[in-house]
Amino acid sequence: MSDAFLRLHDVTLRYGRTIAVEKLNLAVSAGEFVALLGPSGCGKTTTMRAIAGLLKPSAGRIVIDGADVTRVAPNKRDVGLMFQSYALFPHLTVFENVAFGLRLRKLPDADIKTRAIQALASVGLAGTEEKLPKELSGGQQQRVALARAIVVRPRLLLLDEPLSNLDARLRLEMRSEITRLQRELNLPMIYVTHDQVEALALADRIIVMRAGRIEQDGTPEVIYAKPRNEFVARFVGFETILTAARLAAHARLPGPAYAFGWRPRHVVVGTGPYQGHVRGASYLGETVEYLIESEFGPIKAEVAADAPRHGPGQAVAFDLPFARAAPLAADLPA
Amino acid sequence: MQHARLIATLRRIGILAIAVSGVAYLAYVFFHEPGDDQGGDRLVISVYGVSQDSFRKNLYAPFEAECGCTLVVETGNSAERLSKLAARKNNPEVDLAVFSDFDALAALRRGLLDPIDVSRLSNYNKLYEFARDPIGGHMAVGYTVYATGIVYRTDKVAISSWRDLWSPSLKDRLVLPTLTSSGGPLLLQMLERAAGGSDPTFAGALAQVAANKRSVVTFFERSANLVQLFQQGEAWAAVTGRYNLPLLLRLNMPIAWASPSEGDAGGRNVLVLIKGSRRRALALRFLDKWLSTEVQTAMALDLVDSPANREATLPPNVASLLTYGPEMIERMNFIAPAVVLDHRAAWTKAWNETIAR
Amino acid sequence: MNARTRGLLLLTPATLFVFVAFLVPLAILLAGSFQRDDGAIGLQRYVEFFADPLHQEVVLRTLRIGALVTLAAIALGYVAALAIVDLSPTSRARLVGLVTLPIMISPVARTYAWIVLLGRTGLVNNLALQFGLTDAPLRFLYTEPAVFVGLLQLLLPLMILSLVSALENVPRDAVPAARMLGANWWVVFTRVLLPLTRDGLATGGVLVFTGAITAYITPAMLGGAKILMLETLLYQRVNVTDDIATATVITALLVSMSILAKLVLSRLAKGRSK
Amino acid sequence: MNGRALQWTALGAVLLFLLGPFVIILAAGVSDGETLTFPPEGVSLRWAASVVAIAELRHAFAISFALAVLSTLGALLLGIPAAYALERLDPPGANIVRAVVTSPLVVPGIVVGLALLRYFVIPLGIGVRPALLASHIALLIPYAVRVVAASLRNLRVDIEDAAIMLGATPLQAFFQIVAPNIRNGVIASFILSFITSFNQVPVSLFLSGPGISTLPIEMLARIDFTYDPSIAALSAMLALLSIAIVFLAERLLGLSRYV
Repeated sequence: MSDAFLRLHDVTLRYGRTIAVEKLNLAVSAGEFVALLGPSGCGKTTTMRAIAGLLKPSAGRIVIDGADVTRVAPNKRDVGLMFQSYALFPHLTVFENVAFGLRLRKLPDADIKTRAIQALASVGLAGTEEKLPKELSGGQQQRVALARAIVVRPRLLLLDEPLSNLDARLRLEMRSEITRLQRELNLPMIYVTHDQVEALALADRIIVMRAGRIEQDGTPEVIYAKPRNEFVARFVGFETILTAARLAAHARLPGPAYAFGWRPRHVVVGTGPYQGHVRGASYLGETVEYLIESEFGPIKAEVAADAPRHGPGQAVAFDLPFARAAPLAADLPA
Repeated sequence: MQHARLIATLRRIGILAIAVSGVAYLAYVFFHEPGDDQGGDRLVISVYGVSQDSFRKNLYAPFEAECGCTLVVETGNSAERLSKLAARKNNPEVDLAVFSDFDALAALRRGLLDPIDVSRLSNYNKLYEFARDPIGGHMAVGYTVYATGIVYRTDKVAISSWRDLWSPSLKDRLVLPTLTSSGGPLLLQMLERAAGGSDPTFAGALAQVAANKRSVVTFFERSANLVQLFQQGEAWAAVTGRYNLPLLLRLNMPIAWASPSEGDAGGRNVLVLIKGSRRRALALRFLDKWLSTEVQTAMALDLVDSPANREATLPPNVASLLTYGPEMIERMNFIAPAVVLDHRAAWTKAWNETIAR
Repeated sequence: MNARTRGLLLLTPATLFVFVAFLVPLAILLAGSFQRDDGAIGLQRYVEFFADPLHQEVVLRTLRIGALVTLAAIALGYVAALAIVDLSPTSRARLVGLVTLPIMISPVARTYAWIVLLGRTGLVNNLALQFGLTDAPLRFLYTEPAVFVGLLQLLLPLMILSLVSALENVPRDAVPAARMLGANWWVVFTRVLLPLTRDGLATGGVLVFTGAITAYITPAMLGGAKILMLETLLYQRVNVTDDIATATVITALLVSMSILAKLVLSRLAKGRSK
Repeated sequence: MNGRALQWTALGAVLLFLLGPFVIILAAGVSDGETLTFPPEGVSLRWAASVVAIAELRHAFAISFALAVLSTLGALLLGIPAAYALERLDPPGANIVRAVVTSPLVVPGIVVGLALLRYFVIPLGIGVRPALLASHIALLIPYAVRVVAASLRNLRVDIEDAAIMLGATPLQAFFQIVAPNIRNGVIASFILSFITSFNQVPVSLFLSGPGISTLPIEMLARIDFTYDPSIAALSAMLALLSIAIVFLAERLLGLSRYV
């Protein structure tokens, strides 16, 4: 960890008297793509803005490339930031938007031109140089913002929910675009999102945050398969979570844990030791989703559509196989 | 590309230069005191706003040519200018002012005036008696006199006494000066006299006005919207200074100056020197010029001010429009400035209680 | 330097300027109204002010004219604003421009026009005579109605503009929806439009009322010394009779009337829309 | 008559009431007659020419114009930073400051003139000209702050952050990114302030002095002793000037959005 490119030491941020981020420690190595994942208000954007320098931590240190930048102004940090709203300059053409950072660096006109045009080409926007931002579609504006952020070759790129304003198809497209660029530039990136799918698809490492603290830090595989606690489990799609205390009355537990969680498709329906009633069934095409009322409370299950179907009100047997369950620790107090 | 940037920068500098010099020019216009560039002295005078064109032609321009100085003129009615003078008492802007005799006395009582060294005035001995020492102590010199009387539409009413103002045919057509204007006390004085009284509290006169206040279109503060009132048909009769008569006659309406049996009230305007003025010699020189026979005659010929200088001679057609000649001046009832000042507060109180409301 | 410090730094020049060149002098003037002749603090000046029947009348007249102008502006304002928002966006902008015009023109010029119009030989009287509405020319100048008309013309645009922007925010379907439910125009107005435009009405009301009680030129030119309002009385007291004591009281009255109007109307707008 | 026709008639009547007097002034101003009447007696521009020929009026016009430009610039210079701070930087006591800075809007002009004359100009020994300028700046600051703040409110906050992240200093971000985008608001506020100052009477009534009188004051004084159409001609010219400015502004920027 000592070779980390970016380090946050016990960083705390306050808005007035409320604490947004508390004693956060974080390390990102060179070339790494890290996703900050969490619900709104968890402190992920605050953390990112602190790294950018737009917010000043009330305590702690931020170190980039071995230098303490805690007191360095944002425009001196050489960190790129791509905004959720794109934040394009409405009065400047696409070219001038991209060239803005280069002009501030007082590069010769010829270099500015080459680099800006190259950056625009690399995001697939060659030929739009003379347009104004408002003449572009949302996806195109997004690409301009990306080009503008990378053209100055920052040593670290921060992305603040960059895809949340796009429709589903464009989002997929941009996702692969960002991955490609990250690999090409070998640029460390921190990507803030509340969408677990995005985080899983993009990041080398995911940091799940809640209430200003880190809940879990791990590879996408680990986060997806082995959430540490109930909060992380729910956030990555474990919809049925039962405490060990509750389960112990009905089953032999495989090991010590505070609770166990199952994804809907890991719940077996039609056969099994437990009984319940179908309260709702939704046909989703490939699968059918059931809401089963049981002695454990409501259970969410998802089974293949070609399996025998159960109508609302029917009694049904089900199983919660421990082989597929994730053992969970108790939540930290919020 | 570098070239284009240079041109853009130059253009920006050019636009900036034009803007800055434009603003600088406006700042110059605004802060520039008239006369600064001529190198000579400036003399600041505070006068009534009426007939400034004539004054410029007959008095200001010739004086500026003689003295090589610049005249800065502040205009306004007597009371307004007096209150500004009082406000700036410790740092006076004005060197010489013109007031009605009682406003001049008010200024004197507020410590705003310096005495006039009349021995240095070459025209002093040509003045009528009324103009020589109107408020005492040689604190002022009169430059004009005006009868305050009644103008009326001869096609609508007949006027032979101040009491005729209350005739029913003038209902809603009568315009009177308000108490706070120079004409106010003069009006009350004549009404009091017409009623046979001589009580300086003017109780009888105030009662007359109060009883007939519904007849009055408006009590004017500035004499000259009188012209408009006649022209618009709002007024058939008005009490005013004779200096308004020429303006009114230009309306081509059957308008005449009444000769009421009680005579007319006499009003005087005077010149005063402001205490603390730094240009005393120049002010005296200007004052003397104003009193000179040529200026007094010229102003009279323009039908602006009746002369206070006995040597100003006027042709009959002009004389008939002004307050001119010993007999006419004899006929006028002057009111002592001190009487006005001593009673004005009481008059105002009574006026507000019974008339203004 | 953090943002708040920077903010303070940027605010300071304007705030300081307004303080020194406006608020402090005003505060001293206002404080003077509570000073007794012997120098102590007291309400003597107010007592003396209101003891004068002329002053009572002027205060009442000021309030009366202010209220009447505001009411008339509301009535005419709705009529005009409803018609304007009915238009296509281009003609709406054009009409809003026309309504804005008078605000930009010198009040002296505007009021002068009324002198020409309302005189006994003016256009209004000529028309009235021609159509036999009256036998003899009527006197309008130097009357309360003249001041009322002048002020209404001066201030009506402010009301129309406030109401137009309020009406623009009313959902387009609100009126047809109410009509579909069988409401007549009066019900639509009182139950739908009025509640939805209450904010604009309050804003416009404050502007018009405050404008009417603090206008100087119009009452001075159309009312004269006989139809005094607080502003013209103040001018007279200061510049003609040099009576600062009375002037301080009038100042306090005018400022508190403006503030009170603002408080009352904005409370009304908030309180009822809950 | 149906509801719609009634509505149009009413709107027409209101417009006639608002704009009719200008037509009258215009007509009276081009009258060839000797006295002020409507309808005019013949058409002539001689009264307009006579007004232009009066040196005092020309001087008063120059003073008014210069005063309006200088006080507007002063108010913008003070007001833009204040508006920016209020909208962006969340300074302590922002609400109080907002009330303070916009307070000249609710105080009658006569009172402002009187208060400034007695307790600002005279005690501090300020000359007539600087005093007049300072009073106009104080009067105009609210317009500058309000209009500029409104256009800042319509501008996304994050474009400044974006510029800073690209290496701009806060000043560069303001002048290169914020300023071009609030330009229209600033121009609107300029025009509004200019016209307000140019037409201002009550404050100037107290603060004008020897050698320095503004055009509306000069005009007000002349109305009292002029009965020919010259003042109508002057009024008409001023009205046309205002209309021209507003028309240009409306054309270029849609000024009415800011009023």
